[in-house]
Amino acid sequence: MKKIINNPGDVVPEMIDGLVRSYPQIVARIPETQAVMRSDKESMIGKVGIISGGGSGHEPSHPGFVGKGMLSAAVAGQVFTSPTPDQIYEAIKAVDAGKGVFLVIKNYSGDVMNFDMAKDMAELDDIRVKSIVVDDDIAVENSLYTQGKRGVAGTVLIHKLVGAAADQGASLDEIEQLAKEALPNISTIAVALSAATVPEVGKPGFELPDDEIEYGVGIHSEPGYRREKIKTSKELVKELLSKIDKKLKLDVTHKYAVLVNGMGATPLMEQYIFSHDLLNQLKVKDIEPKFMKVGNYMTSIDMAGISLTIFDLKKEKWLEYLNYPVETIAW
Amino acid sequence: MKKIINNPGDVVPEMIDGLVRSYPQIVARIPETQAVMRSDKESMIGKVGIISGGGSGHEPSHPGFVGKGMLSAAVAGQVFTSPTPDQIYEAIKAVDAGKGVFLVIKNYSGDVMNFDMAKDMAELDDIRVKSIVVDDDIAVENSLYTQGKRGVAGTVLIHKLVGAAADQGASLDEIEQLAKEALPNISTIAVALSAATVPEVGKPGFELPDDEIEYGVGIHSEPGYRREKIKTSKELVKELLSKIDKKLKLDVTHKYAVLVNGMGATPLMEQYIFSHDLLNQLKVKDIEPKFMKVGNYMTSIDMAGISLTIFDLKKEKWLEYLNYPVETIAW
Amino acid sequence: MVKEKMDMLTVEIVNKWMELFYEKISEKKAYLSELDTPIGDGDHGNNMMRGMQGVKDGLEKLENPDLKETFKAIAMALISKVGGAAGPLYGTAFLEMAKNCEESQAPADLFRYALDGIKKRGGASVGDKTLVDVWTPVVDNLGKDELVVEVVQKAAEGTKNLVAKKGRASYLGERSAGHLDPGAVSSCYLFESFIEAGGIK
Amino acid sequence: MVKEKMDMLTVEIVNKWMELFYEKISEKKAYLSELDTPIGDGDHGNNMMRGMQGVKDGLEKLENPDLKETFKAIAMALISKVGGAAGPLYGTAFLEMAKNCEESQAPADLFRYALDGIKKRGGASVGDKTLVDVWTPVVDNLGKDELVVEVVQKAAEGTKNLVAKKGRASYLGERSAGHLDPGAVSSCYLFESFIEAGGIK
Ligand SMILES: Nc1ncnc2c1ncn2[C@@H]1O[C@H](COP(=O)(O)OP(=O)(O)O)[C@@H](O)[C@H]1O
Ligand SMILES: Nc1ncnc2c1ncn2[C@@H]1O[C@H](COP(=O)(O)OP(=O)(O)O)[C@@H](O)[C@H]1O
Ligand SMILES: [Mg+2]
Ligand SMILES: [Mg+2]
Ligand SMILES: [Mg+2]
Ligand SMILES: [Mg+2]
Repeated sequence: MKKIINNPGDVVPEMIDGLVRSYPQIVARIPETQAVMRSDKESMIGKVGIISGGGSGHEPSHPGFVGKGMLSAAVAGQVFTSPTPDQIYEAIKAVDAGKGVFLVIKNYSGDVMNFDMAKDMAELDDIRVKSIVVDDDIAVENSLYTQGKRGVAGTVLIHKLVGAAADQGASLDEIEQLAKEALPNISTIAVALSAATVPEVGKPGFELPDDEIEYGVGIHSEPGYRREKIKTSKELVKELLSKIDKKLKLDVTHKYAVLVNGMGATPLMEQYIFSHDLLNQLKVKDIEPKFMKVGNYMTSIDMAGISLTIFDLKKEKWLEYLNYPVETIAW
Repeated sequence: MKKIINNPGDVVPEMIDGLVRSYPQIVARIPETQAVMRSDKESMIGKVGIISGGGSGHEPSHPGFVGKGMLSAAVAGQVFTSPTPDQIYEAIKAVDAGKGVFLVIKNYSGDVMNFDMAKDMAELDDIRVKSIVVDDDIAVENSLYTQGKRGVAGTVLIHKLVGAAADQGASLDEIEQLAKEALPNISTIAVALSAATVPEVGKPGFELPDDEIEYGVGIHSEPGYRREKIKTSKELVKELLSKIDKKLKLDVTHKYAVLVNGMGATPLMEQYIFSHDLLNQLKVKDIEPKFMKVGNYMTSIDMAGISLTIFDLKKEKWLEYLNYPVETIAW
Repeated sequence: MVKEKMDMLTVEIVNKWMELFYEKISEKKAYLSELDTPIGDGDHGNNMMRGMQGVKDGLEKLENPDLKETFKAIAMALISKVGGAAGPLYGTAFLEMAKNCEESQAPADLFRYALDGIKKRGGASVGDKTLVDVWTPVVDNLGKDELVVEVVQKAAEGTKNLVAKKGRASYLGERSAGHLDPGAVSSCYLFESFIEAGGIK
Repeated sequence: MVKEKMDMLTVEIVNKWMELFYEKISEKKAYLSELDTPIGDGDHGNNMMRGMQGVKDGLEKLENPDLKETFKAIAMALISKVGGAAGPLYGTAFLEMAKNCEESQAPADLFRYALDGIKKRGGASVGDKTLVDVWTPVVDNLGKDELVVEVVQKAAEGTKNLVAKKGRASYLGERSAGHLDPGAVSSCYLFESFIEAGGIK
């Protein structure tokens, strides 16, 4: 493992410290926590608070999306480990402006349980808390009998929607409604060229031979659904797009938003080439995205790979929310 | 080599295509070239045009900085290869609004010669063209008898300055003056954990053993000044900062801007930890940057490493230019 | 009668238990993370170590605590230090023991409350390849006064052939079979430590 | 007298020359990029190949060109296809030949104009470890009617021990010594092809 770090155990506090001190005009640390909130506190007055978070290692998620128009706060756990309820609870208290707080949770046992415990704690203080459990990763089949699908890059689009709605004065119930309605229209799927190395572990989550890739991996190097010889960008796009098409039934009469997301070690060069092939293959279906972003939004430390998220914009309002201006480090 | 690409020879055109089609609201391709310009042509009326460019492989540089308030156009060469004069000439013609065009060139033989040839061509059309040759990399000693220092991440700060000035209506001469004055106050130095792999070459520019790093590498995997066993982030910062201190003579009475730049494969996690250590070590000198950015701005394909740029803000105006709003993909 | 008396948990036993569990986790930290690698995210050992360091520090700070305070300190340390899935689960277990230890100090009773809390928090049932697969036979056997180390170890080993239905391992579907569940193994250490600490006669 | 006549460049010779150079570059592309790796950025072979593909395509498009049109097509292809440092340098060389070939068709004269253009464009002098170190002895020897393949090859090999003062290799300082200069080697191929094409008797 070759990384620019100090003690592997200090990765999270040092990273959060570096982030808030580099961008003091946007974010501030919530005292004695690993959570950050907006520096512009006035932007939160009279608004529903929006909190996201989860294990670290997904930078710029989630602190990079804190700021006017998007998240009110983000809580960072240890690397790939959900934050603890006390931390989340502190963030809830810090951003509540009397209108309640909305939690964006990714569907992992740990996140769900820790955020739930924090919600219980906050409710004892009479703070209204609602939440959405994001499960946009279609690599894993949904099922009543299992944990269900994982929450991955599509989470960032949920942040954007609820953040814009909150900034425009939506109520807690309206925000919950918005998230619930939008979520089933967001699908993500990824391909990995290499796995992530957790600093405290010191070696990659799995080994991929020099000429192999894996479809359907998660953002914690959870193994995917198929391993194959490396393919061209065109063929990777074909595989991922066909999965999403199966789920969303892409249709020329609909409007779509697209997020092409680098996993950490994949350069923009490759992300743009992937986007080129994606746009070509969408064009065959006569589809041209109404909104698109390409870059590192929900990473997996130093994993090489890309995820593709498509969002079926069934409501005109959703596109407006995506385009709504924000003041964050990373959107 | 494991990359998300198609034919290695098609990397640049496909990447540029993906970029412009992903962000049509910001950039457009200049027909029949590998150059992109602002889609918002009105933003250029009556203003000096600002053009940058160079070999590809430094994404988001340079097309990611095209947009209102920053570059008017960017010209992309083959990977790590200066663009050709005909392409640069087309870009000059496309953005000239009668006020002249300013070229931001990085100090490499190829770039300097190709941009010079383009300048000659444009002058035949009576377009006034001026330029700056950026040489912020202090790893290589300057000398009258050699090529001199290289242009690296500090170039992005020059883009920002001249872009803001142009947007505010500065004349070609004023812009040249601004760039000339600012340049000697910008110093950059890098450390690499691994070298870049040019797609058409298929293997890294140099091999670094699993536990070694190299100080002073350039953005084309040019070897640096010293190879060592991997160090902690603190120690890397110490080495790089001492070099910059020697050059800029950091002084508590001055104001500074800082750019911590990831080289492509280095995750934000490490960049923020590096920033944490940097801010701590600056604090010992009682220095707190007035402006800071952390992220991938001037990359070297998939190289792992970080560069540190410090800019001595001798003029208040320079800080204003850095903070001036822009509409680009990547600033 | 004597037997029943000896089964009652005391602050001393719980302290000894946590001490031994701390040692076992220190020793097996890397192994637990390794178990968490093929079917998880490779952090279970680190998570538990962080938690047990917190428990150790938390218990040292207490002055003459009663059983409830002791359990509460353990629960709070686990909840606020472990994170991930294991934190809320182990934390809830000890929180339930704290809540109920004034009513009964019998491990059979307390561990049943704990197990109910774990199941409610995580929604897992027996056979889902989680720590529930260790806690359930432990509670059942304690009820029958039959708990021995072999039972605990057999329960943990039994997770190997299961297909995960909860937690990260569930994303692997059928491919999760053939690997021990890391949470089940850490729970095995918990009960081994408990027996070694003299928790049961 | 006869000798002098035979030394005059013709469209046929230049076409043959470019054909042979194209073949040599195709063959040595990987090697040239390899030379460019320790002291450059590993692209010289690819750059030259792109350029010579352009030259080939450009020349094929011409109908009954004269010498000037031929040189101009070569120059334009090199300038617009190669990029990097090599593009402007080789491009300038042929542009200078195009500009001056109506005045003289003697290689000794034309190559001197080309060399002057290269030096002006890039600012390099003899000993700076660039293609100038091959072009200079070529021009000198042509002037003395002595050019043979060995001179060209020796000149290219002579760059090995030099410390680079121009181009990317100069960033390496002393460490640039011990490696052949890729531009010098591609120029060596250029002149080998020239001689093989019957450019000189
Ligand atoms: N919903 C659940 N119910 C019961 N136990 C669970 C559940 N989810 C996970 N576990 C247990 O937690 C263990 C993993 O813990 P850990 O690795 O610390 O957390 P994470 O999975 O968040 O990284 C699993 O081995 C399993 O025993
Ligand atoms: N200023 C210069 N003057 C003359 N020749 C130069 C100069 N700079 C570079 N060269 C030549 O160019 C060659 C490198 O060409 P190439 O690799 O194609 O371009 P780049 O260095 O831009 O990647 C060097 O080997 C050297 O011979
Ligand atoms: Mg975890
Ligand atoms: Mg080059
Ligand atoms: Mg785990
Ligand atoms: Mg080169």
